[in-house]
Amino acid sequence: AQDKLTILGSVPSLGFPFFVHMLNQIKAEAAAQGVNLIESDGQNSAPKQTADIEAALVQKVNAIVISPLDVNALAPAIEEAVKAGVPVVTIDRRVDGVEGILAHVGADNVKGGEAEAQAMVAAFPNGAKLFHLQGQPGAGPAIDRNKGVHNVLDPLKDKYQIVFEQTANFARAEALSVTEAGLAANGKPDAIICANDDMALGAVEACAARNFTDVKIYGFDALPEALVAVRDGKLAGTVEQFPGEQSRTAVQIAVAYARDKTEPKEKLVLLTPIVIGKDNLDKAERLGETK
Amino acid sequence: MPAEALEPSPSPALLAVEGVTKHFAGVTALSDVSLEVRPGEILGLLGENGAGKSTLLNILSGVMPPSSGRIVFDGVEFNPHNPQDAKRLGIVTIYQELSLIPTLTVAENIFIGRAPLGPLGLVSWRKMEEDSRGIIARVGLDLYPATPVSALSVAEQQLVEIARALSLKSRLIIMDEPTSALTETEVQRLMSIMDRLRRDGVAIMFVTHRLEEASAICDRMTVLRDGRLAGHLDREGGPIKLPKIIEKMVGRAASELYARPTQRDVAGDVRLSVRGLRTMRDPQAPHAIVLEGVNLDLKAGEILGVAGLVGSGRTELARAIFGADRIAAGTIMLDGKPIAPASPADAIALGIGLVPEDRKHQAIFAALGILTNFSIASLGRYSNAAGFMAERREREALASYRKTLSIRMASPEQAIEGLSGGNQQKVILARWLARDPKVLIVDEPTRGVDVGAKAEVHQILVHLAARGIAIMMISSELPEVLAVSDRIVTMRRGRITGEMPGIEATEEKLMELMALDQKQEATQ
Amino acid sequence: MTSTTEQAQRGGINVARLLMSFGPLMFLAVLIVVFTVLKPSFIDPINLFNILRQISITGLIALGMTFVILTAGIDLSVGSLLAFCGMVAAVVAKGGTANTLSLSTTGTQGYGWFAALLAAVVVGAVAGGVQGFAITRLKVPPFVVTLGGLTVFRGLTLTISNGGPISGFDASMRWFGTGLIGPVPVPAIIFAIAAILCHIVLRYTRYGRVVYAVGGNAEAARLSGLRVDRILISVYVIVGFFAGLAAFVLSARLNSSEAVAGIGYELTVISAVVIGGTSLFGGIGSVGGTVVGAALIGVLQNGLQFNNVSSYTQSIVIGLILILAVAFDRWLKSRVRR
Amino acid sequence: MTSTTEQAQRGGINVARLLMSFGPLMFLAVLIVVFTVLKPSFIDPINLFNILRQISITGLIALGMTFVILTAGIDLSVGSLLAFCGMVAAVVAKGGTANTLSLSTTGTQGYGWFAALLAAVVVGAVAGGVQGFAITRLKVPPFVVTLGGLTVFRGLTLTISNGGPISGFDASMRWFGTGLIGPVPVPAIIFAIAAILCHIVLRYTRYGRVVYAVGGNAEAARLSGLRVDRILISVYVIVGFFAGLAAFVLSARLNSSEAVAGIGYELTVISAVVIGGTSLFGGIGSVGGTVVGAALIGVLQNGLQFNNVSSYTQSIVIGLILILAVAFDRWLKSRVRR
Ligand SMILES: Nc1ncnc2c1ncn2[C@@H]1O[C@H](COP(=O)(O)OP(=O)(O)OP(=O)(O)O)[C@@H](O)[C@H]1O
Ligand SMILES: Nc1ncnc2c1ncn2[C@@H]1O[C@H](COP(=O)(O)OP(=O)(O)OP(=O)(O)O)[C@@H](O)[C@H]1O
Ligand SMILES: [Mg+2]
Ligand SMILES: [Mg+2]
Repeated sequence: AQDKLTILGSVPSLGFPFFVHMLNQIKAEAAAQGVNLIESDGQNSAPKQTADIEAALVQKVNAIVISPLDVNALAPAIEEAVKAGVPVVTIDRRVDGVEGILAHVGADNVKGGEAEAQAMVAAFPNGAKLFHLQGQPGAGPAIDRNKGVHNVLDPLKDKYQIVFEQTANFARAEALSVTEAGLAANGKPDAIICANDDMALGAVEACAARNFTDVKIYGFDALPEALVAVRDGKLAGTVEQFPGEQSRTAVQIAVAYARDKTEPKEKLVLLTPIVIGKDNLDKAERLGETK
Repeated sequence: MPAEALEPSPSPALLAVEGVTKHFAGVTALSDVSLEVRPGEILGLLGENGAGKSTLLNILSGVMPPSSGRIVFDGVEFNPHNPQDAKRLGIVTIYQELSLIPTLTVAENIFIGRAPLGPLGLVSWRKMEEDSRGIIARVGLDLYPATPVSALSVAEQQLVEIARALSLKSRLIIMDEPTSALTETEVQRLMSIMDRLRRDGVAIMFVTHRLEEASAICDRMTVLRDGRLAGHLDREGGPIKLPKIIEKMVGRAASELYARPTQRDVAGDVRLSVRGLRTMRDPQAPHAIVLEGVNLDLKAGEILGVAGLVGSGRTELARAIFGADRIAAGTIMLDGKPIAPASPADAIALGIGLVPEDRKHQAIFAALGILTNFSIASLGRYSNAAGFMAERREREALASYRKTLSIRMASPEQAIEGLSGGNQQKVILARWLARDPKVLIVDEPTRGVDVGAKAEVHQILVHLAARGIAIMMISSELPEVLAVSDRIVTMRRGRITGEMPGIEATEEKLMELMALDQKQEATQ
Repeated sequence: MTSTTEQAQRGGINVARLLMSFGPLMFLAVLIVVFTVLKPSFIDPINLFNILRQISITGLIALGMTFVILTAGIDLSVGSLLAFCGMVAAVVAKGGTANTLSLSTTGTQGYGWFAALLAAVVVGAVAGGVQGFAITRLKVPPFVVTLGGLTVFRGLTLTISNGGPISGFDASMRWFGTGLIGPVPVPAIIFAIAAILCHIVLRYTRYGRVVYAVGGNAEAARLSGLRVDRILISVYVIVGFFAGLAAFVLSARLNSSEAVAGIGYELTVISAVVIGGTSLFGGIGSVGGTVVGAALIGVLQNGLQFNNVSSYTQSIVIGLILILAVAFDRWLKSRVRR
Repeated sequence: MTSTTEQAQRGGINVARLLMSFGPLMFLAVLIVVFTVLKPSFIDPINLFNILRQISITGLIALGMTFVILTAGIDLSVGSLLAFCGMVAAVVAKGGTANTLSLSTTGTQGYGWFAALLAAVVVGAVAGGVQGFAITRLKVPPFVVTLGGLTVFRGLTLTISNGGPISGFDASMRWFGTGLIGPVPVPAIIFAIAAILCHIVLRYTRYGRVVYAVGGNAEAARLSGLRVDRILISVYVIVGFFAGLAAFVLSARLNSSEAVAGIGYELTVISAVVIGGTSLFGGIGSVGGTVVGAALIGVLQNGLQFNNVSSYTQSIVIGLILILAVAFDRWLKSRVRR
């Protein structure tokens, strides 16, 4: 080939295994498509992710595949890219209000939260006493997932009481401490809904320490470690958003357009998040990584 | 004319202190003290270490409030809440512990808070530096005004502080031991400035432990003892006599001060020998004095006095031998063996000790207890093989020095910053006495120490020497040098300029040696 | 330290000597050369202006932080205060409640950019003043007060925004973040003007000199009759003001005020100041140093990203280079002879 | 300050006087009473042991940090170093590569808990020593070196773990995190033993004296014959050791070593030390204070969670109470003085 295409792949934070996986998939697909990839780690900071986009524009990348840290704060940078004529495909989180984005591939976090809560409702048709561990206050996915959970549970307030609702900042160690406090204060709940798998695994440890092994704990992200826990019956379920499929699809769309202006078949590819339980483990994208 | 100024004038008091008392936690520093200062007079404030002099002066300058009592300044009740209040009334203070800002230049320190402004209302650095040259010249300093104060010797800092105080508009100048690090020449200059101020109607309160000075310049004296008023002394025709002052201070008749040593037989071998010693020029301080090939012998059992003017390099010499500064050339031999201490730790291990001149920055651990301050250089002696402190032994040792040096303190745990300056100095001396070194270098060992204790320190030095320790004593106080030295060397500009046996030396002869070099240089 | 300070204080500027005597500046120059050689487009004006825009936010706060650190203080609250001021600015700009999440810029019930800016800087300055007050009157160390501030302001921000961002400002406000004057981004111009003003204040006004004095030795400054408490309060007001200004610019740039903005900024900002040669023990430092420190960090991040260095490796390289830059400075200082 | 230090130095313990003279301790007592009144189950042994277990991780590091801060130093790298040591421990415990994600604890190709513990503390101590070396030999301020360390160690951790956690340790290792001796959690016991040892070292040994002296006045310490550089290096070794120990306990407790562990711990740890009365300018402080500081933070967090206070309000309350606790302490001290 003559000049190889170059694309930017940007994820919000490589401190989280979820996005590490996402970037790895972007990398794999880029290699498969035979394009160069500039990697970008937003480091949990909107200005940093913005700066990375700006740097990529200077380098005249041919396309951008990005999972924006924040849909509002990244809008100007994406707008800039669009203005510069660079095709942009967003993954996972959709940026509203910016005209000219090539496509969005994603599974909505609000929908994921709803699915998570519904799985719990299905497990406890007669009502339940709940703990809810939220993500980092103010962070986009934390807001969306929280919204999803409440969308389902708020109308069912009488049956499903959230007796303990705290943030554990998406972190396992904090989830462990917070759950310990919750257990000491409120006794055993029927279920614990967590905004990510790390927190769910922390909650598992806290319950195990008190021998509360029958508490149903729900996670989010379907990380391999969580899938193992689901298999072993420690987690009741985890929300699968197919980040790998999202990423690969996004790269395909972006490269196709950059190569020869192939318009994507759909501007909006929405994958429906599902809850992975013991019975549908095979649906999980990363089952293969669990040895 | 001067006679008129010296007469106790009927003019009303500028400052009246009435029944002032000050308590610190557990200590009463001042108890019901009253005194007066009139315009155009110099009032000496005297007393032993810890008598409460600095406490009183600090109250007057607004540093701390009194526990009770009244102060009247210029006929109006005066309750300063901070130094600014005092300053506004024209009360200017030179504090006992140097209070310059080390990171700023000499010029900036002099113009602190009142930097001269140029056009546009912006600070004019040029004017500031020019003006400060004149101001420091008044006290006989010739420094590059852009030198950071941290690079100055203690004496120079003291002079800068004096110069700054003198450049402020003042009605009352409070001087807390301004001369403790100065040599004769600077002291003389200061005295003549004080005399001029007195004639201009400025009132001065003056604290010193050099009683000759006090006697020479003060119109009246107020003496404190244990925080109480011990009495007032007036100049009646002639200067106030020393024995009278001492009697008031200590409450008994004075023993003789500065007893000349009887010629002792110093037959010891050469313990420390220095040849061709040169020090490195510090790139950060290119104007600093460096040693220019110093040769020196110090015998066991001998006290070697080192005299010199401010900036003559005495401190540099001490630090070089002690491994505190890097050496560029030369050899040092201890007991005939060459040594090359790369750090104070090395020097100490070899048996050399140094009492530094800058107590506040180089010697005391201000917030730590007296016990730790005392034992820090000899921790090995007061701990067991496992590294645990043997506190009982440590306390006993401190207790014995507390007695011999009459250190006034509340308890061994008390933070050393709560001690009076003189008592701090005694603790530092005890630190080195406890190590029992082979060679002890003391740099201004009695800086801020009162008369009685000074005599004790001298006696201790003589005792140590008698036990075979080699002592090098740097002092700016010539009477002290004359009193205890077996042999005296003089320095100037990093060189040794003369030497004589202590028994033959007189102030005049030493001054001549210290200045001799000056003459030679002038002809070069 | 001394030599640069003196030099800086005498105000003479001699590029070669400056380079030779100030390690971080030399490092900065070397980095720029290296990155340009690796990838010539690095030196593109566009990229350089990008870098300028990127450092302007933390740079502005670092200017204020320089005052604080010169007094031997510290302000850990700046990141949270930035978020708080940004949220206040957004509420004012949008004319009301949070959760006004529409990106529409037309529905202007708001009070306009000027009111938003004013609100941000006033709130910042007042918040700083309150912290300064706690430091001087309650005698709580700056570290503790501003650590408290760090969590308090974040909590307040989340409370007023109810966790979410407030987005969508009108074009006049956005200009402050995204506009250009000629080829130069507006945030960079704001930063440059602020830096020059701060330099003049610190170097050529009595106030500035007094800030140095307080940091050099607070007790001596007090004994010299300076109103130490007022001066201390003033520096926290200044850093708060700059946090507010930075918040306004950031919100304008991102077209959004986020509750999670500025997390971890305290360390970036303090690094810029300290790498620039300002001593955490007070009394020594300069605005010029801070600008260099901020630029060094910005260039490093941009340059590594530009060369597609993996993010993990970036962390390692940035950490090492920061240490080396300062070590090199110390080494130069100990060698330079005048 | 002085009074507590002195008291601590005399070693006498008089509960009433201690309470009266040390603000944070009094605050701690008041908080416990308030939380118990609000919800009596707060005082349940289960919950109290929870709190102890929770503070043991940051508490352990805070012990080491006390040494560092006593010398007027600081270590910002502890959070990253914790993650790094934890990852090393995991690699050793699991006997190899990262991405060994099986939760199975039986397939022990690993080297066992002892090797893991040893690896963690040795790596921590060595990393601390390297930083101490940079501080003393390259003359780079501790803030800069350990800030560099903060990013370097995080980068290294992410590199060896490739961003993911390493999970699933065998029961013998997990015991250190989750086990009980009688009713008492093992981490709490480890913390208690470490605290007592540190107290003894600082209070009763030559080495402890020397640490205070170096922090009190480094120049005077040098002129008193102390090997200041060695002592400085040693305190960074100590804090690194404790970061390693804490990492081991944390991994054991979580049954997982995470690349994102310990983010922001530096501030929590330093707060515990500073709230406990240790001066950031060195020379003043005690282990007892640090333990109280850590407990105060732990009780506050747990108590607020216990009452299900919203996380926004929690931030605000925690920030304010930390400031008030220290302010109260200052006020007490200023009264005792007179
Ligand atoms: N901050 C303080 N805290 C506790 N005690 C103090 C404090 N300052 C002074 N003192 C005590 O007050 C007494 C008087 O001290 P002061 O400094 O006034 O003595 P002084 O006469 O100036 O002595 P010197 O000649 O040694 O300077 C001493 O016993 C001292 O220990
Ligand atoms: N950075 C600097 N710039 C200018 N001069 C300096 C600097 N550093 C040191 N000096 C000068 O070097 C000399 C140091 O001399 P030293 O302290 O050894 O003399 P000394 O005879 O002990 O004097 P003193 O009697 O004052 O103690 C002083 O004159 C001091 O001003
Ligand atoms: Mg005194
Ligand atoms: Mg000297």
